[in-house]
Order: sequence, then structure tokens, then C-alpha cells
Amino acid sequence: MARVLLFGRLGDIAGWRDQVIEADTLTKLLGRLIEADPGLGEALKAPGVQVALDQVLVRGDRPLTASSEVAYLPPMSGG
Amino acid sequence: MARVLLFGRLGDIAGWRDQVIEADTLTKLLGRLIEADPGLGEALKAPGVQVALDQVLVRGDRPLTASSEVAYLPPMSGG
Amino acid sequence: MIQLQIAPFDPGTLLSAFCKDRQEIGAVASFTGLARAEQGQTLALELEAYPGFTEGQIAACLETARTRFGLVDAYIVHRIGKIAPGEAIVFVATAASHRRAAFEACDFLMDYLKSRAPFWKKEIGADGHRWVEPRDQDHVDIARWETP
Amino acid sequence: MIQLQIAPFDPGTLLSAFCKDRQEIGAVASFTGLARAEQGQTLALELEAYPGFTEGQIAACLETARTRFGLVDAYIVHRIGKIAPGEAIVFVATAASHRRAAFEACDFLMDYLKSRAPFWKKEIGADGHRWVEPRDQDHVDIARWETP
Repeated sequence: MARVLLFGRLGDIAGWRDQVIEADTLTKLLGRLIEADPGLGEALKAPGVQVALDQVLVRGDRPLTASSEVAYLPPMSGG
Repeated sequence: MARVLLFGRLGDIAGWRDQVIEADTLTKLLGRLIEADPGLGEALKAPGVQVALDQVLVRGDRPLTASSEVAYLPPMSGG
Repeated sequence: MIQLQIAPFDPGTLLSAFCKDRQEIGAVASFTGLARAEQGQTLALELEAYPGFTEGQIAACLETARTRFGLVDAYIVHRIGKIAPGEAIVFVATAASHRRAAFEACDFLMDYLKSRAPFWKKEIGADGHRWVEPRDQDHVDIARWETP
Repeated sequence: MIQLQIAPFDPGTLLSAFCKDRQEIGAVASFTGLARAEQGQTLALELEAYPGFTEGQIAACLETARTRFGLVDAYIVHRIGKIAPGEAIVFVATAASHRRAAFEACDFLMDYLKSRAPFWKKEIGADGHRWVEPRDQDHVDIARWETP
């Protein structure tokens, strides 16, 4: 289970920016997001999208706990 | 005749910063300043001292009129 | 100090505070980024950050600047939320003993903030909105600081 | 605008005025030079200018900066007379469409002001005074802008 945050265009595409989703790994979480919303799935797999787990950028799969925070970050625009 | 201005260390050496002196060319003016105060004369001939006639930097001799303003500028320190 | 804030700010007030009581610092450089109207094409900007994460990433960059340029102090304020044309988006001030260090650190921090910092920016125009990404020039600017 | 003044000034007040009502300018860089106490060794600075001539020379440099960097506007305030440690000596702000131009123009103007502008600076210490000349670093800094 994880709190999932979507930023920038990803939030617009999904129609939400903050939601709790049942999943015990990052890979399973991504699968669930793709299944629920193929449009969002496409956007999440686009180049340049980064994943932060508990505010730390990560690559590859990671286990999730009930208190995990997963953020999907599209290319940053700068300030 | 010219109004003579001394800046920076030159004013300290001479003990004055602004004086009217009788002379009809820059060369004669310098001669008169050296004659009156050899210490100032040394300082005026030191490398890096520039001369401005009516607020324009000049080199070599120039004629002076009653309304001429001659400034001796030691090396500039910047702000 | 790094501060994200929704309310507009006056860059001069920040600079005054930053310069105050500095007896041994010779040099303060600052940069203020203002929202451009683009001849009426841009009605507003909307900036999103990831609270906590965004400040953390900026803090890491600031730490690099401290070491690299011998920076004594820095002050970074960044707006989030809706920003009207003419309003300040970002303010960076840097303090160092000499001006070269202050300028370079300020320049470096701005290049980072404009190209790599975790912000997402939406331009709101008369005919809808669009998400902005760094300009090519921003990538060129940040690349100047990378050792070959 | 170029201004020599005897009275102390607050750099933030100048920056606020300079940033005000700029709808189409994206970038404002500034530099503030502060008088250092040098651990009590410097009691005050005393700066002399040649009124009229000094502003004219700075104006010529500003014109170069306008052309060279595509500067839109600039504001230069320089103290003359006696300056206490911690007080601002010089303030330069530059406005341009993009930050690279604003930074470079500000940097260029400061290098000029610190090495070539017609000012004569006296450091007043506990054991007398001395006239200051540009540091070697100032000559190196200004040389960066000369085309080979």
C-alpha cells in the first residue's frame, strides 16, 4: 500500500494528484496504475519520468510498506 | 590660466585639491607645479598619472584658456 | 535559507534583510526572475513543487555551491502557485568575500533552479494552458558547470 | 541611471524600485559591494570621485554593456565620501530578457567599476590611512572581457 503523488502533466492526465493505492512493490503499483488508466500508463512510461520513493529518487523495483510515499515526476520545468 | 584639480594621493601630497594657476599650455602648467613643489612634481611624473583637460583625457601638450579645467588623476582605485 | 511560498514577495525587502549587519562580507550578488506577460499571451504562470523533496534537492545544490565557490551565505525564495506577469518568481542572493565567488555561485544556483530543480510550470494563456519544459538555452547554461 | 551620492543607501530599496512594473523583463541581476571591517583594521573608507567626469566614464562603459549584452536597463549607485564598515559602497542592477545577459552585464559593469572607474579610495585604519589601488585579481577580472 502506498500514497501515490502525481506532478505536472501526470496529474492533469489522471485527473487526480494524490491517492492511496494497494501494492507491495513499485512494479506492481505501476501495473495497477496502467491497468486502471492506460492513458496515465503511457504518460508514466514516457522518457524523463522519474520515481521518488519516500522523497528519494529510485530506479528499478522496490518493496512498498503501508507508509510508503511514491511520487511520479515528469521532466522538471525549473522555476 | 587654468583651474587645477588634484585627486587621490596627489591632493594629500600638495596639501590642496583645487587652485587657479597662471599658465597658457599644459607643459608650462606642469613646469610651474614642479617649480612650486618638487614633491608634487615627482608625484605628477610618476607612471599611471593621467591628465584630463575639460573632463577629457589627453596626452601631450595642449593650449589652455582662462576657462580651462585641468585634472591630474593618479591611478584609479575603483569603487 | 530556502523558502517556497505562495504569497508574492518584494525582492528588495529580501535583499535588504540579506545585506543587513554584514561587517566582513564584501560581496552580495542577487538574481530576481520575473514573470513575463509575453505581450499579453501569458495571463499567469502556475508553479507546482513537491514540498520537502523540492527544498531537499535545492539544499543539495546549495551545498555544492558552498563548497565549490566558497560561498558564505545564500538566500533562495521561490514562488509556487499562481503568479501574475510582472511578479517575482524566484530570488537568489549569495554572499562571499569577493565578487567573483558571489556572482558565480548566484549564476550556478539560477542555472540549477531553471533547469533541474523539481518544479512543474504551467503557462496559462487566453487559449488554454501548456506545461513548460526547460529551454535549450537552459540545458546549455547548466552544462557550463559540468567538469569535462 | 548613474548616481554618485554621499548619503548611505539601502540596496533593497533600490532593487525594489528597479524591479517595479516590469511586465516584459524576465531577468534582473544585482550586485552590492559592502565595506568590510577587516576584523577592526579598517575603521572607514573614504572615496573620492571627479564629479561629471566620473559619471561620464561610467556612462560610456554602460553604453558598451547595453550593446554588448543587449541590456534593457541598468541602475548604478556609488557612494562617495566616508563609508563605515557594513555599509554599501556600490549597487549595480541590470535588466534583460534572459538571465545570462543580465548576469554578464552586471559582472562586466562591476569589473569596470572596481578596476577602471575614476574613484580614489582611502582606507582609514587605527594607525593612519592608505590609498588603495586595484588588486591583481581586479586586473585579471577586467581582462576577461577583452577580445584577444
